[in-house]
Amino acid sequence: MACRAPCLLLPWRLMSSTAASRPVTHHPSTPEIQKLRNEMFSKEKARQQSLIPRIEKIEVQLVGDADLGTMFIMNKGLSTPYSCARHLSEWYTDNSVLALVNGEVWDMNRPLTQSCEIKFLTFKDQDPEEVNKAYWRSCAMMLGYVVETAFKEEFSVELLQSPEVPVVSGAFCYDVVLDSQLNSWKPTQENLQSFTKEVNKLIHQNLPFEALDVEPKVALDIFQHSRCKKAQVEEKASGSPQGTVRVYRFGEFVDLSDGPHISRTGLCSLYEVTAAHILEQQGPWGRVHRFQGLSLPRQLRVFYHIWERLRRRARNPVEDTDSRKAEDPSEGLTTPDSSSETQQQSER
Amino acid sequence: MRLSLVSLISHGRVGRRMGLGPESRLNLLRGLLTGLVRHERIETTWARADEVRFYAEKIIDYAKKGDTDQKAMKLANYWLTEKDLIHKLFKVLAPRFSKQASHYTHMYQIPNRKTLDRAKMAVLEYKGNPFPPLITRKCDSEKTLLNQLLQGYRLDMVQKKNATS
Amino acid sequence: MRTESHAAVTDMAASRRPLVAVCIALRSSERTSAFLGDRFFSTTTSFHSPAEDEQPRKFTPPTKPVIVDKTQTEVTQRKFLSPEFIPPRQRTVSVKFSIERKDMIQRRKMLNIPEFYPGCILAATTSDPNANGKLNRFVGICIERSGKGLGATFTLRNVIEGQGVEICFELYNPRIQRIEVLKLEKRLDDNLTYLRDALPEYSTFDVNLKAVPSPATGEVPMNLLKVIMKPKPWSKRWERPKFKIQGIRFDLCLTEEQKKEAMKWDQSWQEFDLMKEYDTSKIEEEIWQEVKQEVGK
Amino acid sequence: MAHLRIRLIRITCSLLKSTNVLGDHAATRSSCLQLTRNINSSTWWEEHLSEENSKFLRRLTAEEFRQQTASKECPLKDEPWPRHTWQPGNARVGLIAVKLGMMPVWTKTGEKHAVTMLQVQDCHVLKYVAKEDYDGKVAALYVGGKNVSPFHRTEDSMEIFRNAGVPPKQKISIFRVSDNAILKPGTPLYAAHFRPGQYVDVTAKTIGKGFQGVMKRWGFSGQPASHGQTKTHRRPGASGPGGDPARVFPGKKMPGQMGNVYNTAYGLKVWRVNTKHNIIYVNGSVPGHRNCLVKVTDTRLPTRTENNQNPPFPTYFKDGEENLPEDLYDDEMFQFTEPSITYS
Repeated sequence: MACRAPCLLLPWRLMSSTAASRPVTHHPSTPEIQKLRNEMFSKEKARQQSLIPRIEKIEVQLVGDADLGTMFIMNKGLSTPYSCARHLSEWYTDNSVLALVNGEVWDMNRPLTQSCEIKFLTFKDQDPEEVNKAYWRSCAMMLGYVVETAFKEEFSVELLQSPEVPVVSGAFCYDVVLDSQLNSWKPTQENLQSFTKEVNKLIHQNLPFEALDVEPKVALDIFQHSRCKKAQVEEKASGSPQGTVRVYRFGEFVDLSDGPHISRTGLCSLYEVTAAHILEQQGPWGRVHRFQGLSLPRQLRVFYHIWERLRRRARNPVEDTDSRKAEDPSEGLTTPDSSSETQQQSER
Repeated sequence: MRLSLVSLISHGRVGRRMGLGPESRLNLLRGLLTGLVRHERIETTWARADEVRFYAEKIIDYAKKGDTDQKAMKLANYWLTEKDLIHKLFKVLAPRFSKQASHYTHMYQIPNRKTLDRAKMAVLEYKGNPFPPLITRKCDSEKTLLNQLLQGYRLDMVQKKNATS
Repeated sequence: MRTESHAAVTDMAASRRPLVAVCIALRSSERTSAFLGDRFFSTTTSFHSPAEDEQPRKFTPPTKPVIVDKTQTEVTQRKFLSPEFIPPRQRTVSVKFSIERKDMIQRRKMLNIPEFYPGCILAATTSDPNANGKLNRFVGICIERSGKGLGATFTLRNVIEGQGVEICFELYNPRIQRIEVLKLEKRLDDNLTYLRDALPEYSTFDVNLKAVPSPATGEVPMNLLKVIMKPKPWSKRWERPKFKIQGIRFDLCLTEEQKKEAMKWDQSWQEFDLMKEYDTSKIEEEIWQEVKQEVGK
Repeated sequence: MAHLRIRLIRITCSLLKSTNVLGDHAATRSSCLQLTRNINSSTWWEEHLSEENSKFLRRLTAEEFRQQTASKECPLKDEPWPRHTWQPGNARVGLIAVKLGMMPVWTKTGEKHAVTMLQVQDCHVLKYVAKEDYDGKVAALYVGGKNVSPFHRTEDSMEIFRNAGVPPKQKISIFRVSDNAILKPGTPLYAAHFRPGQYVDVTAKTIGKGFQGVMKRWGFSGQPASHGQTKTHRRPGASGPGGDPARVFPGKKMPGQMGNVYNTAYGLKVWRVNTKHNIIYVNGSVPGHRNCLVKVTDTRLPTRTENNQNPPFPTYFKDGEENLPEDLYDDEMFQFTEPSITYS
C-alpha cells in the first residue's frame, strides 16, 4: 500500500523501466494502451482536419438574454462555440458549459459546421437539466481515468461504462472490472482520498474535452484491447443514423461516449471519490466494481455543512438507471404529500 | 449612565432619541409617515426609516379596525398631517393588507448619502405599491445541480422516515 | 416639617430609602438583626395593643366564613386577573414567568387572595415573629399595587390615633394569614398615594370596620369621591398632567395661575406614541385560562 | 495561483525522478497534499440554494440537533467511563447556565431572600484533556452550553462539537477537575448536578458601563459643588504623596473601563433545584445581564466545604438509579404547599 504512492504519482515515468523488466504478455499495460489510443485519436483528428480544403466563413447569431444581436463571423469546421465565447468576455468562457446550436446541444469544443444561432448554457439557467447531465457525465469520465491510472501496473483494470444516473440519485459512477488479484481488496478511506487527489490534479490542469466522430472501424481499432468497449462500439454504430461513433478525449484519456461533455475539467471545484461497491460478483465481464463520486462546479459553491451531508449520502450505493427512471415520476408526484406528512409528524 | 444606541435598544428601551426631544421626535416621524402613506415609497436615513417602520405597521393595524373605531380615527388624525390621507389609509391601505397579519413594509439599505454627512440611507415602502420592485429576489431554481442533489437528499430522508414509521 | 409625620413603613428592600419619621421604629430596634425588615409588625402591635385584646372575641362570630364565601363567588363570577400575573415588557425567557406563576398559583391554593383594587378597604392579618402565637390585623385603604410575579406588593394606609400609617405587604409572603376585602370599590385613580397629602379624614378607617357585602357579579362599584388636599407643599406636584389625577378637588387648592403653570408640563402627545403601548390582552387571556384551571383544581 | 501549483507538481515530479526515492513515502505524500484544490473565496450558506431547499435544511438541522441532544440522554452503554466515589478534596466539573432573572424565596422562619434563577440548557461535556496534556497538574474538561445554529460558523470551529457528537454551543468553558471526576465527551449535564444546601461560585461577564470616572467606578466622594470650585466637582483630587516617593503607586484607583470583565460571586447557597426545567436557584445576585451565560462550580471557599459533602459524583446521570422529584428544596426553605407561617 505504502509503496504505491510514488507509482501513483509517476505512472508514465516508471512505465518504460517496469515494462521492460516484466515478462512480455499479449496484454499491454494500461499506460501503453492509453498512449496508443491517444496517438490514434490524434491521427484521426488530423486526418479529419485535413479534409477541410479551404477556410469558409459562417455567420453565427447569438440569442439569449444578454448581448442581444451579436453576430460572429467564424470559420467553418474550425471555430467552436468556445471561440465564440472568447470573442464575448471572460464571463462567457468561464461559465458556459454547453452551447445550444440551432436548438441542438453542442459541446463547447466541437467545431461548428454551418451558419447557426447559438446560445450558451450555464449551471445557473432556469432549467439546466442538459448541463447537469453533461456535468455528471464528464465527472464520471474523469473518475474512469483516475481509476484506470491509479492502480499499479501488475493489476489490470478494465473500464466498462459509466451508467447515466440522474443527479437526484446523489452520485455519478463508473463501472470497472478489477484484476482477480484484487478480489479481497476493499478500498479504505485513505485509498479513496488518493483517488480524489489524482482528480484534483486533473482539475488543476484544466484540460479541454475534445469530441470526434469516427467510423466504427477506427473506433474498434482504438478500443482493440477492451472487450466491453468493442461490443459497445458495435452497438452504438448500429444505433446511430450516420453510422459513426463519437469518441471523447481529455488530456491523454480517450473514452467512448455519446456526449455532450462540459468544456474543461477546470469547471469543477469540489470533487470527491466517495465509495466503491461491488456491483456484480460474476457478470459477463467478471467481478464488477462500481466507483462513485460527488462533485460540484465552481459556479455552485456550497457551505461545508451541506457538502458534508451530500458527501455522506454519496457513499450509499447508487441504483441503476432503469429502475431509477421508473421511480422518478412517482416520486415527483408524491413529494408534496410526503413533505406535508413530515410536517404533520414534526407538529405532533 | 449613557449607553450606545445599539445597547440601549437591546436593553429594552425601544425608541431612538431623535430631534430635539420626545415631542420633536414624534413630529419628525409624523412627517415621514405622512410622506410614506402619500407616496408609498420614501427614501431617508436608515435610522429614521427603521424608526418610522414600526409606526407605519402599527397604524395599519389600527386602520384595519375600521373608520368607525374611535381610537383608530384619533391616531390616524394625529399621525397623518395631511387630512386627505386619512381616507386613503382606511379605504386603500387597510383593505390591501386585510389578509396579512403583519409585515406590511419592506426596508432596503441603499448606498450612503453622497453629500453632507455620508449617512447610511434606506428605502421604506408599503408592500403592494404600484412602483416596479426595487429588488427581485434571486433564488436559484429547483433544477440546478446543487438543488437537484439536495432534492434527492430530501426524498431519501422522506423515504427513510416512511420506512421507519 | 409637615404637620403630620408618617410612619411610612416598607419592606426590607425599600427601607434604605431616606424616609422621614420612623421614630416609632426605634422602639423595636433593640430586637436584633434577623427581623430588621419586619419592624412594622411590631409597630402595629404597639398601636393596636388595646384592640389586640378584643380580637380573639371579634374573630369568633360566624359571619367570617360567609364573607369568605362571598369573595369566592365573586372571583369565580367576575373575570379578574391579578395584575402581578402579567409579565413586564422585557426580554426574559418566558419559562421564568411560568415557573414563578406555578408557585403563585400554589400559594393561592393555600391562601385565598381575593379580588381587590387600589381604593378597596382591606384587612390583612399577619403573624408576628416577635410575638409568639399572636396575629396582627391591619385595616386600611389599598393605595397602591406594585411589583410583578412573586415579589408583588400592596400598600395599605390608615390614620391611627392621628398618625398616618402605611404598610407595604408582600402578597405572597407566607406570614400573611388572611386578606379580607371589607369594601370592594374602585376610585377614580389607579394610584392613591396622593392620600398622603389629603386631609386625614380621607384615609381614616375604623379598625373594627364590618365587611360590606358587595355584588358578586357585574361591574365593580365606582366611588366618585374627590378628596380635598392639605395646603401645599405636597410630596409630589399632583396637579401636573403626567399623574392624570382625577380624584382631587384642584379647584379648591389651586389658583388659576397655578393651574396654568401646571399645564406647561402637558405631554398630551405621549398617548400617540404607539411604541409605548404594551398590549397585554392576549397574554392576559392565556394566563387567565391557566390560572382558572389550576386554582379550580 | 493555478500556474504556481502546476509548477509545484513539476518540481515534485522532477525531484522524484532525480533522486529515485522510493523509501521516503511520508515526504512525498505530504508534498502531494499541497496540490489539492481548495476554495479560496468563501460562500454564505444559502447562496445557491432554492427557497424550498434552504427551508428544508434549516428544519432538518434543527430536528437532527434535537435528536442528537435527546440521544445523549442515554449515552451508550458500550464503554462508559468508570465512575468513582467522592473523596474529600475532589474537584467536580461545573455547568454552564443561562441567567433567567431574580425572584424572592422565603424561609420557614419567614425571612425573605432574593434568589437568581439559572437555567441549564443543553449543557454537554465536549472534550477531555488529560493531566499531561493540560498543565501537568490537573485534568481539564471542556463544557459547552446552549445550542446554536451551525450556519454562520467556520468549519474549524465545528470540530470539537463534531468529535463530541453534539450540536454546536454558544459558550465553551474549561473546568479543572480531579482525575477521578472525568467524564466522557458527550455526557449531558443537568441542574441536579448541584443539590440544595450546597454552595456554588458563579462566574460571568459583568454588564459593561463603558469608560467611567472615579465617582462611579470606585465610589470616590468627588469635590464640593460650590465654595470656589473651578471645574472640580467629580475629579479624584490628589493621587498620592509628593516629595518622598515622588510617584504614583501602581494600582491607584483611576477612571477607566468599568464592567464587561469577568467577575465571580463566591459562596452562593443553592436554595432549590428544578429537575424538569433544569433550574438552579442560587442565593443573591450574580454578575451579568439577563439571558447571559454563566459558569457555575462548587465553591472554592474553604469554610463551605462541609456543606458540599457527598455530591452526585462525578455528575448526576439521568439514567441512573436515583429518581428525583420535580423540585428539590433546601430544608430551611418555605414551600408554597405548606400553610402560612405562625409562630408559637
